[in-house]
Amino acid sequence: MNPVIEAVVAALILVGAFFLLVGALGLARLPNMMSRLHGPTKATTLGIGSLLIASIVYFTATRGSFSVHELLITLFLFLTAPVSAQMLAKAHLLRSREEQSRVTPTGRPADWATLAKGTHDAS
Amino acid sequence: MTLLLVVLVPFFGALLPPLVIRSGRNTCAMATGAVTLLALALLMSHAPAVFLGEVPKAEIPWVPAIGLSFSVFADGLGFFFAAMILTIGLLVIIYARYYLSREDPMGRFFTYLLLFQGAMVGVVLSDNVIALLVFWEMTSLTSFLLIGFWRKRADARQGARMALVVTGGGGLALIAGLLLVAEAAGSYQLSEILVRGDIVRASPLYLPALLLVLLGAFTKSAQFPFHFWLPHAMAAPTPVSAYLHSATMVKAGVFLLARLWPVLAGTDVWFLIVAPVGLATMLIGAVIALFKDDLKALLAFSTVSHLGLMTMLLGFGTPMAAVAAVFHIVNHATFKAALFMSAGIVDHETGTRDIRRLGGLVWLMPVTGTLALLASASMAGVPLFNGFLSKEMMLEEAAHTAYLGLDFLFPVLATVAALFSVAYSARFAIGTFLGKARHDYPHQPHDPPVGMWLPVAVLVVPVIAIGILPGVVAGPLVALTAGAVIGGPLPEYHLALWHGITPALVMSLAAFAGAALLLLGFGRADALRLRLPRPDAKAMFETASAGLVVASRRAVAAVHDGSLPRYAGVILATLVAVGGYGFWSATHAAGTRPLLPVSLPAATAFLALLLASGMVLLRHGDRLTALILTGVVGVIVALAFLQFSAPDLALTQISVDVVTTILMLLALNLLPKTTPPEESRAVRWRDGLLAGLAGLGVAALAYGVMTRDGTSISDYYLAESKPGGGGTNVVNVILVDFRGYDTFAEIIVLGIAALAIYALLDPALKGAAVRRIKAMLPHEEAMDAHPLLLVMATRVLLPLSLVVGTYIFLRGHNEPGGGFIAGLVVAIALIMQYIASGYGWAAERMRVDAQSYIGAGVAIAGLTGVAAFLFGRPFLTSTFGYLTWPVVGKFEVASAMAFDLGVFLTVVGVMVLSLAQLSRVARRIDPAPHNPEPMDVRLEPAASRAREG
Amino acid sequence: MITIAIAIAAGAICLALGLTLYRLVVGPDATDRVLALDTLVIEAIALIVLIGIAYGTGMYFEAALLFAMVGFVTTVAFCKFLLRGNVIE
Amino acid sequence: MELLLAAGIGILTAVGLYLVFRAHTFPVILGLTFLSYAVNLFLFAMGRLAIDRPPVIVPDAAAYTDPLPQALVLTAIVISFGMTALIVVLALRGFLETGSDSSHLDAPRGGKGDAS
Amino acid sequence: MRARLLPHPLLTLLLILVFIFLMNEATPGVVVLGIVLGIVIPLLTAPFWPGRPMLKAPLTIASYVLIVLWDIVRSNIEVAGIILFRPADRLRTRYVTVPLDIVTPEAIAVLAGTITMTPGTVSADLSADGRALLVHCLDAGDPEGAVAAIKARYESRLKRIFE
Amino acid sequence: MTPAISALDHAIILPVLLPALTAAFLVLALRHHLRRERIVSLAATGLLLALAIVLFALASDGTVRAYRLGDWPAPYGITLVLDRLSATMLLLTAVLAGCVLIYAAGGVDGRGRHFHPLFQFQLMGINGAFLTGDVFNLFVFFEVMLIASYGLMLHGGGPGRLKAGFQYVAINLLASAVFLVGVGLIYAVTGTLNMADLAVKVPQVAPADAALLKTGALLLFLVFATKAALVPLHWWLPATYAGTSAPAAALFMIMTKVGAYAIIRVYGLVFGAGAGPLALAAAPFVMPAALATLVVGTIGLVGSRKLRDLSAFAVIASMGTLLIAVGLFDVEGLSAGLYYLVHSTLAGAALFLIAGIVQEQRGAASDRLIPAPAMGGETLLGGLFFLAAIALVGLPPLSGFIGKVMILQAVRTCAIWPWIWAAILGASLLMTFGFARAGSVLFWASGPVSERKPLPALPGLAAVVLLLAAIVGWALAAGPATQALSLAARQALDRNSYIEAVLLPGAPAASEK
Ligand code: NA
Ligand code: NA
Repeated sequence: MNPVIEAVVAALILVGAFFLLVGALGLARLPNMMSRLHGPTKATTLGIGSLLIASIVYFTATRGSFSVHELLITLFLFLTAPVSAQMLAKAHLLRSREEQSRVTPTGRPADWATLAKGTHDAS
Repeated sequence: MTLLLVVLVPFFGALLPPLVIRSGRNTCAMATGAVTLLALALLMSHAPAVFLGEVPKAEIPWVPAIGLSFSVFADGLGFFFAAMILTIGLLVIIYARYYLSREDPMGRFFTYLLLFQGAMVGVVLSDNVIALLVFWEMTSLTSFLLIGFWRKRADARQGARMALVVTGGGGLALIAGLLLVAEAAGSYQLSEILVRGDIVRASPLYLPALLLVLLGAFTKSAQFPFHFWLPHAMAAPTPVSAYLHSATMVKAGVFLLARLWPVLAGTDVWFLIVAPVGLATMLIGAVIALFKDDLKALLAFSTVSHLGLMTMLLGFGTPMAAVAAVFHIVNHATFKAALFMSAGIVDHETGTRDIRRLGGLVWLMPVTGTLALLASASMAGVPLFNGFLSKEMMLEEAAHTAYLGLDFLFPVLATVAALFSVAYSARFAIGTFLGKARHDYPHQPHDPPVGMWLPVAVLVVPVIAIGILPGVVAGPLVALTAGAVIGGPLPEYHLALWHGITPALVMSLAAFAGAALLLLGFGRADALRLRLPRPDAKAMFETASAGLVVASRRAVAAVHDGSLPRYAGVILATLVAVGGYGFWSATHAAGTRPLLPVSLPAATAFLALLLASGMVLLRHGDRLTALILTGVVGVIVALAFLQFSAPDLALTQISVDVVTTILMLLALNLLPKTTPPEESRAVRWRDGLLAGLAGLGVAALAYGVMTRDGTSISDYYLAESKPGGGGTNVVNVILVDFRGYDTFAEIIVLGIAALAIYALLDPALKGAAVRRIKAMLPHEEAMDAHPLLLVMATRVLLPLSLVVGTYIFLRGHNEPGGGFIAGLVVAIALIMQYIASGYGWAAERMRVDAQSYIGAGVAIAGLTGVAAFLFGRPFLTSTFGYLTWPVVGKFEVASAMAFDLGVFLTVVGVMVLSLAQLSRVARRIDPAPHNPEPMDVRLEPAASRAREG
Repeated sequence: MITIAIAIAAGAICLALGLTLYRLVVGPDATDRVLALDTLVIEAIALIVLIGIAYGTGMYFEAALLFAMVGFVTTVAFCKFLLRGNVIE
Repeated sequence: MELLLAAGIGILTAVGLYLVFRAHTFPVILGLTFLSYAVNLFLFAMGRLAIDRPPVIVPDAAAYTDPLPQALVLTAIVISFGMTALIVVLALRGFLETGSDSSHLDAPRGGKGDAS
Repeated sequence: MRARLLPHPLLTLLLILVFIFLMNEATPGVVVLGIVLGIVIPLLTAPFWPGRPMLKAPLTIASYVLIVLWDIVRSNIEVAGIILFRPADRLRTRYVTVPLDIVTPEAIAVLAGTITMTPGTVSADLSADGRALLVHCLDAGDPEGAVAAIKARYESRLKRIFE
Repeated sequence: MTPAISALDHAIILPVLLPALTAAFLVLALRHHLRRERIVSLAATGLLLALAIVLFALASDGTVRAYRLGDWPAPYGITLVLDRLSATMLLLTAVLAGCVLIYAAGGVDGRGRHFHPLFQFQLMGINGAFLTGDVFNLFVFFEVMLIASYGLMLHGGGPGRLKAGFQYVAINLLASAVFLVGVGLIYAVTGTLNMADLAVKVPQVAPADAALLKTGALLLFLVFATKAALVPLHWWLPATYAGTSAPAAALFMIMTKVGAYAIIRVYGLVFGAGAGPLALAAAPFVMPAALATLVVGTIGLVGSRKLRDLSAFAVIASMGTLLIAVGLFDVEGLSAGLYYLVHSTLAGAALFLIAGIVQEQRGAASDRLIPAPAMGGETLLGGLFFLAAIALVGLPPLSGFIGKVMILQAVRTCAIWPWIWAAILGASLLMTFGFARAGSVLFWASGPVSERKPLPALPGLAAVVLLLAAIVGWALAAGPATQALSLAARQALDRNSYIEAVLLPGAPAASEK
C-alpha cells in the first residue's frame, strides 16, 4: 500500500479514537447530566466519522474499487444522534426540578414542550 | 362355552334392569330373576358331568402377553359355590322386589346386584388366576356400590368406603400373591397350579406368596384383625347384607383358602397363621355378636365368627378338617341367609331392629317367626339342624389340635366360642320372637307378603333336611366339593347325627350349659363389657382416614407451596447434582486445542459484562436500571458473536434486543417499578451459592468443549452450501434449506406467541384488569408525547430502513443477513412510527394488518415447502437457478428465498402485532381522545400554509 | 503503521469503554445510564469498524450499520418511557 | 479467549438463575433473559471459537468456523424472543388481574402477595 | 401525476444512492434495483410523511452542508479542549432560548439536529408552539452571541432552503 | 439425487402440516366465526385421525420409514422417522384430540380468543415431536408444543390460572435452556444432531470426551423428565393442570407422554444398551425417580381438596407408574409401559373432562370436595367418574389393571422388585381410598337429587363417554394391542433397524423377522 495512504489511514484512526476517548471522558467527568450529554455527541461525529473515513480510504486503496458504504453509518448517526440527545435532554428536564429552574423562558406564551401543561388537551 | 355364559349372562343381564324399569317394578325384578335363572340353568346343565367327576372347561383368550385368559372350569368347589351364589341370588332378588321402597331406584339396584353376581360367579369359576383377580376386585367394586346404595346416608357412604378400602386393599395384596404363586408354579391356569402344590411350596416365593394371598383372603372374609369393616357394611339394604355379607362375598376369602388349599396348605406356616386367625375370629365374632342389640349387627358378627370357624378348619390343613369346613360352608349359607332375611322382615314390619324393643313376634307373625326360630336353632348348633352337624365336626377337629405344644388351647377356646355362639343365637331367637307379644310397635306387625317369606322358607328346608338326613341330602355335594378342595382321595368320614359320646359331644354340651348360665347373667356380663374398653372400628377408621388426608395434605402443601423460587431451586439443585454425577462418573481428559490469545477489547468487554451483571445482581430491585444494564449485556453479547466470526448472530442479537427492550418497557409501564427486597440474607446467599455453582458448572463445560477439537457434520454444509443450496452464507443456507424445517417450525413458534399474546391481552381490556388500569393515575409526565424532532427523524428513517431491509434480505443467501434480520429491521422501523407519531396515527397508515403478515408468511413458507411435492420431492426441497435479464445481468433465483420471504413477513407481523397489542393495554389508562396529529407541537397556521405552498 | 494505529486506537476505545462503564455504574440517574448505554453503542460501532480494518474484511459492516440504525431506538424507547410512561401511545 | 468466554457464560448463567429465584415476576423475566444470553453463547461455543473465519464461502478463505451452531443459535434466539414476549404479557396480565406481581401462586391460606 | 408517483423526489434520489452505497457497487443490476426501490418505497411510505417539503436553493444546501461540516470539526476540537483541560467549576454551562423564524417542521428538525451535532450545543427542547428552541451550551460566555450565531449561520439558510 | 418418492411417503409429514395449515387458515379466514372455526377444526382433527390410522397401518409392516426433509441425506438434513412407536403415539394423539375437541366445542372454546388455532398448533407440535429423528428439531417442536400449550393453558382464564401459567412458562423456559445446553454438549462431542447418527457415534466416543457427553445426555434426560413430570421436576404440573380448562388439561395428558416418549427414544436408542461406555446413561435415575413420582402423586391425590387437584396428582402418579416400566429399558418393560401409556392418557383425559363437567354443574361449590346441593345428572356423572376412577387406580376390569399387571410382571427382573410391587400396589390402595372419598363426597353426599337441575351439556358427556369407551376397547383389545406394542418396543430398542433406515436409504427395508 502506498505509505501516504497508510499514514492517512493511521492518522484518521488515531484521530477517531482520540475523539471517542474525549467523548467518553466528557461523559465520565463532566459534573451534570446536561453537560455530560455533550460528550457522546462529539464522539459520534468526529470520532466515528474519522474511523469511517479511514475505513473508506483503506478499503478503496486495498480493493482498488471505491468503498463508500461506510458513509451510510454516518448518515444514520447524523439522523439519529440528535434525536437521542434531545430525548435524553427532555427526559432529564422532566425529572429534575433543579434543571427546570435553570432553563431560560421561551419568550412566548407557550412553555417548553416537555414542561407545558395541557398541550394536547387543547386539541 | 355355556360355562363361560354362566359368568357372562349376569354381566350382560345387568344392562336389562334400567331398560325395563319403566315397565314396572315387577317386570324389573322378573327380568333380573330371569337372568339369574338362566345363568343357574346354564350351570346346572353341567351338573351331571360335574357329579360324574368331570371338570368342564371353557376359554376365551384375552391377553396372552400377561397370561390372562378368560377361562373357567367347574370342579366340585367352583360348581358348588356358583350354584350357591346363583340360587341365593335368585332368592335375594325375589326378596328385594318387596323389600325396596318405591323411592329406591330399583333398576340401578338390580344392575349392581347382577354385576356383583357375575363377578362372584367369575371368582369361583375362574381357571385363570389373573381372571380370578379381575373378578375378585370387581366384587369389591360392586359391593362398594351396593353398600353405598342409600348414598344420602352418611353411614352408608362410610361403610361402603371402609369395605372398599379393606377388601379392595386386600385384593391388591392378592394380586401380588397370586402372581407369585403363578410364577412359582409356572402357569397362570389354576387347574395346572393346583397339581403343582409341591413345586410352589418348595419355591422361595412360597412364603411371600402365602402371606399376600392370606391378606387378600382374610380381608375379604373379615378375619381378625380385619373383621371391623363387615358390621358397617350393614348400612346396605338388607338384601345386600344377606347376599354379600352372609352368603357370598365374605365367603370368597374362605373359598380362596379352599381353592388354594392343595397348593398352599399343609405347611407349618400355613397352620401357624391360618388356624389361630380363624380361631380368634370365631371367638371374637361370637363374643361381640352376643352384645349387639341390632339384629343385623348381631348376625353380622355371627357371620364373622362362622367365617372364622371355616378358616380355622382349613387352617388345620388336614383333609378331615377340610371336609368339615366344606360342610359348614354349605350349612352356614342356608341358615344365615334365612336369618338375614328374617331380620329384614322384622325391620320392615316393626320399623326397628333393636332387640331391646322387640319380642314375642312369633305370635304376631307366626310364619316368619317359626322360620326364624328354626334357622337360629341351626345357628346355635342344636341337634336335628344342619348347624349342629358341622359344628360337631369342628369341635372334634379342634379337640385333636395342639398349637405350638399347647394341646388345650384350641379345644378350650373352640368350646368357649361355641358357648357364645349358642348364647347369641338364643338371645336373637328369644329376644325377638319369643316372650310376650308386645304392642308398642309403631305399626301392628304382620307376616309379610309371601314373596318375602317364601325365600326364607326355601332356605329352611335344607336346614332341617340336612340336619336329619345329612348323608342322603348333603353327602354327594360335600363329597364332591371336599374332593375338589383336597385335590386327592377323601378321608374316611361319615355324615351322621350320632357318632356316640365323642369329645365333641362333651364340648357341645358344655357350650350349651355355659350359654344358659351366661344368658342368665347377661345383665352383669353386659355391665362388665361396658366397663371394658370398646374400640369403635368405624370411628377409628374415620379418624385414621381423616388423619391420612390431613397428613397428605400437609405433606403436599409443605412442598407444593406455590413458590416459584423454591421450585426453581429444587430443579436447579437436581440439575447440578445429576449433571455433576454425569461428569464425574465418566472418563475425562483435558483438551489440547490451542487457546486463542486474549485481546484488549475482549478483556474490556468481559469487564463490562462483569460490571453490568454484577450490578444487575445488586440493583435488580430498581427495574428500569436492571433493564438498561440488560441492554449493555446485549451489546456485549452481540460483540462477542462478531469477535468469534458470527456476523449473522450479531445482527440478529442487535435487532432482537431492541424489540425486547421495547417490549419490557411497555410491560414495565404497568408493572411496579421496583421489586421490594423480601428475602432474608440467608436465602439470598443460598440462592447465590446454588446459582453460582450452576454457573461454574456451565462455564466449566463450555471451557471443556472449547479446549478440545472435534469433527462435525458441518463440513458437509460448507462443501454443499454453494453447489447444493445455491448460497455462500452457510448459516443462511442451513436456516432456509438444510434445516429449513426447523425454521418453518420456528416462525410458527413466533406466530403462536403472537396469537397467544393477542388472546391473553384481549380480555385484559375488560373486567378487573381495566378497573386496575384506570386506577393507575397518569404519573408525572411530559405533555409532549410526539416530539417534533423524533417524528421528523422517523419519517426519513422508515424509507431508509426499508431499503436496508431489502438489502439485508436480498444478500442474506450469500452474505450476512437474511429474512429474519430483514424482518426485524423493517419491524423496528414500523414500530418507530408507532413510538414517534402515536399508535392511532401510524396504525391508520399501515396498509396491511399484522395478523395478515403472519398468516401470509407462514403460508408462503409452507407452500414453498409443499411445492416440492409436485416434483415428487420431500417437503422443503429447494431449487435454484440463474436468470439473465437485459441490463440487469445474471442473477440468482432460489426457491429458498421464497421461503425466506415467508420468514421475513412472519417476523414483521409478529413483532409489530406483539408490541402493538401490549401498548394497547396501556393506552386504556388515558381514555381521552388521542391527538389526531402526528406531533404535539402545534405549529402556526403559517406552517401549514407553507407546507401547502 | 496501520497495525500500530489500530492497536493504539483499540486501547483508546477500550479506555473510552471503561469511562462509559464508570458512568453506567455511578449514574446517578436513569438518564445518565441510558446515555452511557447510548455511548456504549457508539463505541461498539467504532470497535466494529476498527475490527473491519484490522481483518481487512467487510463482513462486519452490517453489524455496525445496524447498531447505528437501531441503537437509537433503544435510547428513544427508554426516554419515551421516562417522559410518558407508555412507549407506544 | 476461551476462558474469557466460558467465564462470561458462567456469569450470565449465575446471574440469570439468581434472578429466577426472586419472588417477583419481573426479575424472573430478566433472569430468563440473562439465561437465554448464556445459553445462546454456550450453544455457540459448542462450535469452538474462531476469529475472522465467518462461515461465508469466499474464494481464498483458509478455513471457516462451524456454521451449524450459529444456525441453531439463531433459531434459539428467535424462539426465546417469542417465549419472552409471551411471559412478559403473562406477568403483566397476572399483575393486572390480581394486583400483585409476586410469582407465588396464592396459597389457599391467603398468602403473601405483595402490595405494590 | 409526478407528485403522485414521486411524492418525495429527493427521497427517491437518496434511496437510490443509499442502495448503491449499501451494495458498494454500481453495476447496472444494482442501479436498476435501486431505482425500483427508490420509486416503490416512497410510494409505500408516503402516508407516513404527509407534508411535501420542496427544497429550493440547491447552492444554499451545499453551502449549508459545508458550513456544518466545518463547524463540526472546529467545535469538536474546541470542546475536546474544554473536556480535557477545563476544570468543571469553570464551565459556563447555560441554556439559551433561540426564537425561531422558520416554521416548517422539516426545517426546525434540521436546525435542531445541526445544533446538536455541532459540539458545544445541544438542542434540548422545543417550545409547545414550535416557535422557540431551547439550547444547552456547554460553555457559553456570550449567550446572546451564541443565539445570534445560530440564527445567522444556520436558521437563515434553512429558511431559504425550506420556505 | 435420490429417486422421487411416492404420494404415500408424504403422509409422514402430513401430521405436522395438516394442523399447521389448518391453524393458519383459521387465523387468516375464520377468526371471527366461532361456529365455522369449530367445524373446520373438528374436520381437520377427523382427517388427522384418518391419517394417523393410515400411518399406523403403514408402520405395522415393521419397516422403519425415514422421510428426508429438503431431500438432504441424513444426517445432514432433518429426518422424520415413522416406526411402530411413533405411529402409535400419533394415533393416540389423534384419538385424544378428537375427544377433547368435541368437549371443547360444547362452549369452552368460545371463552377466549383463538382456541382452535392454538389447539391445532398444539397438535402440530406434538406430532412433530413424535416424528422427528433429530435432537435439535425435537427442541424446536418442544417449543412449538409448549408455546401453544401456554396459549391453551391460559385460554379464557382467571387470576389463578395466570399465576399458575407464569410458573408453568418459567419452569419450561428453564428446561428449554437446559435442553440447549444438553444438545450443545452432545453436538460438541459427536458433531451430529441426527438420532441415528448419534446412535452410531455415541458408542465410539473417545474416553477423553465421555464425561462431557454423559453430562449432556443426563441434562437432556432431566429436561425430558421435567416434561414427564418426574419427581423432583414435576412442580409445574399440579397447578397447571388443575388451573387450566378441562379440555386443555385433557389434551395436556399427551404432553407428559411426549417427555416419556423422548426418554424412550433418546435413552432407549441413542444412549441405550448398545451405547458402549454410555450405555443406559439415564437408567440409574429413572427407576428411583419414578418410584418417588408414584409416591408423591399418590400422597397428593389423597390430600387433594378439589377434583382437579386430585386429577392432576393422579396424572403424576400415573407418570410414575409409566416410567417405572420405561425405566427397565427392556422389551418387556417398554411394552408394558406403552400399554399403560395409552391407557393412562385416555383415563386421565376422561377424568379431567369429568372434573370440568362437575365444575360446571356444581356452581358455587365448583369441584371442591365438600358436600353441596345435588347437581343435575348426578347419577350419570357419578357412574362415569366411577369408571374413570377404576381406570386410573388400575382396578379390574379396565385397561389400567392389565397395564399394572404387565408392569408388575416386567419389573420382576429388577433387583428391587419387592419395593416396586409394594409401591405400585400400595399406591393403588391409597388411590382407591382417595377416589372413593372424592367420589362419595361429590356424587353421594349431596342434597336430594332433583330432576329439575339441568343435565350436563351433550358434547361434554359424549367426549367422556367416547374416552371411556376407548378405555374399555383398549382393555378388550389388550391381546392384539400388547402384541403390537411388544413389536413396537422391540423395534424401538433395536438400534440397527433404525440406523439402517435413516442412514442407509439404499439398503433393503429393515423388516423384522
Ligand atoms: Na443470514
Ligand atoms: Na431443501
